[in-house]
Amino acid sequence: MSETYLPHEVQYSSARHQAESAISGMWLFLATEVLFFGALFLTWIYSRHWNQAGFDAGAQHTNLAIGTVNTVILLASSFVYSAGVAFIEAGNTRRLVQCAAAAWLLGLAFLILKFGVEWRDDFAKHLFPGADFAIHGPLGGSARIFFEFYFLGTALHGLHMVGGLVLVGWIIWRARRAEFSPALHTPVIVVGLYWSFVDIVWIVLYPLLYLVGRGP
Amino acid sequence: MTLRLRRLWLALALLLLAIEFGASFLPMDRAMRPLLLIPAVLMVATVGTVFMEVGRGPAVVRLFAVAGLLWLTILLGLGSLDPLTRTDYPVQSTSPQ
Amino acid sequence: MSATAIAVPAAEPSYLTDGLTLRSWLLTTDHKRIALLYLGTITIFFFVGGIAAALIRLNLVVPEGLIPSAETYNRLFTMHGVVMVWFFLIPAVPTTLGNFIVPLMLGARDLAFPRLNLASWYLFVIAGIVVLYALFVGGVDTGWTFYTPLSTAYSKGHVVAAIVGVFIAGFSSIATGLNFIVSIHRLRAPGMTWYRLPVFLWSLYATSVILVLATPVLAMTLLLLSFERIFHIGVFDPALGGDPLLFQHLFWFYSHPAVYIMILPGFGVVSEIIPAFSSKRLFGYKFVVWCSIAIAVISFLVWGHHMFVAGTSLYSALVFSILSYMVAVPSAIKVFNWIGTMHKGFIRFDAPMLYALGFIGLFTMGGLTGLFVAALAADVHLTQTYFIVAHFHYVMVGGMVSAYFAGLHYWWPKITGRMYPEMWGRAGALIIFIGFNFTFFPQFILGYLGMPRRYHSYPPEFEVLNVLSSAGATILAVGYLLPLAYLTWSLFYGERASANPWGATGLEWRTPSPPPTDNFDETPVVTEPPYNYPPPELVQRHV
Amino acid sequence: MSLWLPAATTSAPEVDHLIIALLLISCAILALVFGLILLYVFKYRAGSSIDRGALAEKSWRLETGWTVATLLIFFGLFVWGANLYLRLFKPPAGAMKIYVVGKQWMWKVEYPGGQREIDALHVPIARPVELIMTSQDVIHDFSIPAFRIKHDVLPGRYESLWFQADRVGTYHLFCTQLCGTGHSDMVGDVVVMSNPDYQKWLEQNGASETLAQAGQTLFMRYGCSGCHGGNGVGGSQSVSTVRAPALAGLYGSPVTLADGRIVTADDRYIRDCILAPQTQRVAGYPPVMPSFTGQIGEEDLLKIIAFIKSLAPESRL
Repeated sequence: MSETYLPHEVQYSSARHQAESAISGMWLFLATEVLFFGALFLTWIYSRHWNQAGFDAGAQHTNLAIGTVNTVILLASSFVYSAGVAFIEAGNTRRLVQCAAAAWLLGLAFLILKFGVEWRDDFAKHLFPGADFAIHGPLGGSARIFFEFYFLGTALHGLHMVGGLVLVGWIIWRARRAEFSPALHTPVIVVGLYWSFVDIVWIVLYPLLYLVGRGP
Repeated sequence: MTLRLRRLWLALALLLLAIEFGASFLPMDRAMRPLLLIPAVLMVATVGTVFMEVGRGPAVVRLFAVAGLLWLTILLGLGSLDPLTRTDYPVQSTSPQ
Repeated sequence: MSATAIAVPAAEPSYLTDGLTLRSWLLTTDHKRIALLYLGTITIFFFVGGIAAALIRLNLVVPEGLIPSAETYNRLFTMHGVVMVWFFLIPAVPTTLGNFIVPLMLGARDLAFPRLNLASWYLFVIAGIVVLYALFVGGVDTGWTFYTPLSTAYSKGHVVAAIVGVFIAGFSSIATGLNFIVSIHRLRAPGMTWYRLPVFLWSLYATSVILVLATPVLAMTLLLLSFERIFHIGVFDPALGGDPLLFQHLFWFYSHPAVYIMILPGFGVVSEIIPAFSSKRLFGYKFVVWCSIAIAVISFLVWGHHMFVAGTSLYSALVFSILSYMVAVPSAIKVFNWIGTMHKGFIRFDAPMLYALGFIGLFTMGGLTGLFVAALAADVHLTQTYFIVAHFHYVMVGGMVSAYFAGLHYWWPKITGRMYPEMWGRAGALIIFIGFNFTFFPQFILGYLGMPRRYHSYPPEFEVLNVLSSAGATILAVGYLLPLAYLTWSLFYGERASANPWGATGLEWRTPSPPPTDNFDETPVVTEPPYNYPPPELVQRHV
Repeated sequence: MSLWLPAATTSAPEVDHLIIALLLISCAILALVFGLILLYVFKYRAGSSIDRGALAEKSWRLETGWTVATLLIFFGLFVWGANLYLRLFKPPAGAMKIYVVGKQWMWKVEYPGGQREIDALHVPIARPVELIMTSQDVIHDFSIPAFRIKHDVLPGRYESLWFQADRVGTYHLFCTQLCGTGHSDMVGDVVVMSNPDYQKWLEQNGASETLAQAGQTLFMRYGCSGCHGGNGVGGSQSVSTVRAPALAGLYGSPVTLADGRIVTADDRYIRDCILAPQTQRVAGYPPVMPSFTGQIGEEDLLKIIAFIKSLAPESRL
């Protein structure tokens, strides 16, 4: 291997040393993200615990179809990106670009479905917990809390998605300039970790928002 | 990992999603419904091990992943201990006035 | 801090003389320069918080309060708390001493992510500006704890701006912690096995674990808090269906471990200094190491002890009480190990050692009073009184700030290449120790007698003790101004320092003072355990 | 300046004993730590030529020794503190009830006989007293240092705190949870009186109507009687057009809710029923009761609850 001759920063002994450190750093960052969303999940536990009936009543108004399709989309996106990582390791830059582009488009599809269609519907149905909130009656207050959680959770996840799209876009741009090789492609892996993590957050949010509160 | 094997894992994740989706239509007690999260946890495990390849790279990667999950457990476990056990002593009623 | 004044004529330019432009400082990725940027910033915040503290003590000289408005008083103690906690105590040791020393101790040329390190300083400065804006222009009167629903629905201050500042500072913390953890895992010099790591590194590792895993919870909590304040979402406010105790749980999930973010680096500093000035191996190295890690883990299991009278479930109070006792065990073990280190040593009383001894004494008192408030029934009486104020000041100011000064004096020759005037250093340590006890000991009694904290005015029978405390605060203030004066003086007129003025072990002493930009000419190789001071019987023969 | 605080309840000396024990243990450890430091600092100062001998190499025995010793002491302290804590917060049956509402920045106290006062609490000696506390705005904390007790007072729920005073006198009452600008003005006096004095005080401050009577007036005014019947005898078709549960005899009795839970109808339950009826719906009744959240203040709530309690059969009162 000629990897000792690859460029690396002064504090590392080799490019491989640097690459593994960068990957470890990303994992640690994702651990902080776990705790960040963890606090949100604890909020869900509390909110549901104290307002169970209304909280679940709110969940009935979510759009199960879009939510499920979006979960499929994100799983597929995470899959196809990881295939791209495997391609660059085999030296196939062209397939990496294709895979990353597919992942990027799937991510965009998620955002369009989520915010362009689903949120717009929700607003049209006055499900946004504003002055004209649609759910009245005895359970209205608790249902409002559900939708506060819904909008907050999806918005935070959406922001992470946007960040991910920017990063994946950057990878596509660099890959098209042939900057990655089997020996040097750390950014591809690091961005992939983040992209899959955003998927993981959604996998947890999906039952919390769409399934648990939905009675048969 | 071959692309073919990777596809199989995706299929498994989608199967789990289908199970989760289907199970949500079963009549279930409200207190039991959070069990729907079990397939979700398995999906998370799939994404983590297959797409993120937690098994590859230096050992410290596993350490960080486990640490994140362990601390999440602490937060959710000890955090929900209070509301789940918050029994208020009933304000007693027998008093000769 | 002027770089030109510290120019050292050396064969190789030191990091201080390697580029003298403003740009070379503001865009540096050298961990040593970033440490100095942090040092300057943190000193400013220390004195901002200190001025607020002085005004608080001034107000309490008379029972009715010298400051005419209770509102102003509330803003002052909020400012004191927010600035001291997030802009001094938490970042102090990690970002200054840690940034400077960690790579040197590891035998590395820099931290793992140098640009992230610089970014964390910029985030910190931005956060500081936002918080100072909120505190000075609008004022916040919720206390540093931001309890709901006071902070969300009733306070009229600039709560959101203050929260945004703390939120940004949190990212700076996370970046620092992440950098340290990855560096310690990945950048150890050849031969530097885990059990050869100096305890300072172990402590910063444990600190970073907390920084990295607790801070994100605070971030989400503050986010929810500002959403509740702006959009009235019903997460915390019972009037909207929320639970105010959820806020307290989330807040203390971060803020209790944060106490250990403050004190663990102090443990590390003291574990370096005691062996160095006793010329003896650290007693029970492995115990000290694993106690640091144990503290980092257990500190996450005890937050509920802040809420024994808050209305949580009694069961959870029991669980949190016993866990709180558990976290005291490793701290106690450490104290005994430091004392064991001094046994049969050759103890020298240079300023760092005096600060370190002050740390042990004050921290022990802080820790022991912690037992009072971990005992459930005693806590009911003592919590939310001046007893608590005294308790955590003993730990954080008596303990952590003493350790910070100890470390600053210990590594000052390495950082600046200059020695400070030794006699002044010793005088400073002594004045701080006396002034501190004078200020805070009376507060234990005040607390037992029932004086509540955060009171602008108080019943006249508490006056004598309050006056005593305020009088002590003036001594303490002198004690803190003194190092500022003589350390600054030493930058220009101090004697030049040798590479290892204390005769200490550790890789940082094997490179010139101040170190060259790349730290080491050759990557050092470690062949011996840490603190490999010769055994006493050998030293004895030389005496 | 007194360095000792009066202990004016039956449990206060017990808390003091715990604190004294902690103090003694702390002093012993402190003496050990400071003693050893001073000893070593003197004996092993660099200039001293005392023979240091060889180093003791194995330290694990010593380490385990002091670890186990600390653990044992700590566990003892935990059990002591926890046991007392549970008793401090478990009100005895038959305690006399006094209602406390905290608001920025005053304490409002209401007695069963209808007496009311602000920033003062009058209690008789040698009788268990239970405070039922709630807040109208932010979190406050009701603290009486001489009684060694305190508890946060939260909005939206009742907290209880009990004590049995055994020393006549006037003691401080503090709010110890930061509640805004006037936090340090939210103080008052707790007056412990002998029983005859207390009776006299009650009479002198006698209200025109008791808490329950005032509650009855409100019961009519808020329209509760429309469904629940004039005297809370309850709602059946013969009384009104709407079927609503009878309230007479409700207090203290078990209630089966629509979701199958069985709860005891205590103060908290009745409060929740008024403010959030849908969450506490009684089995067999339609969910028609509106929520009164935001329409009835905390003090009026206390009166209405007192009225409903007064409808309990004599045996339960």
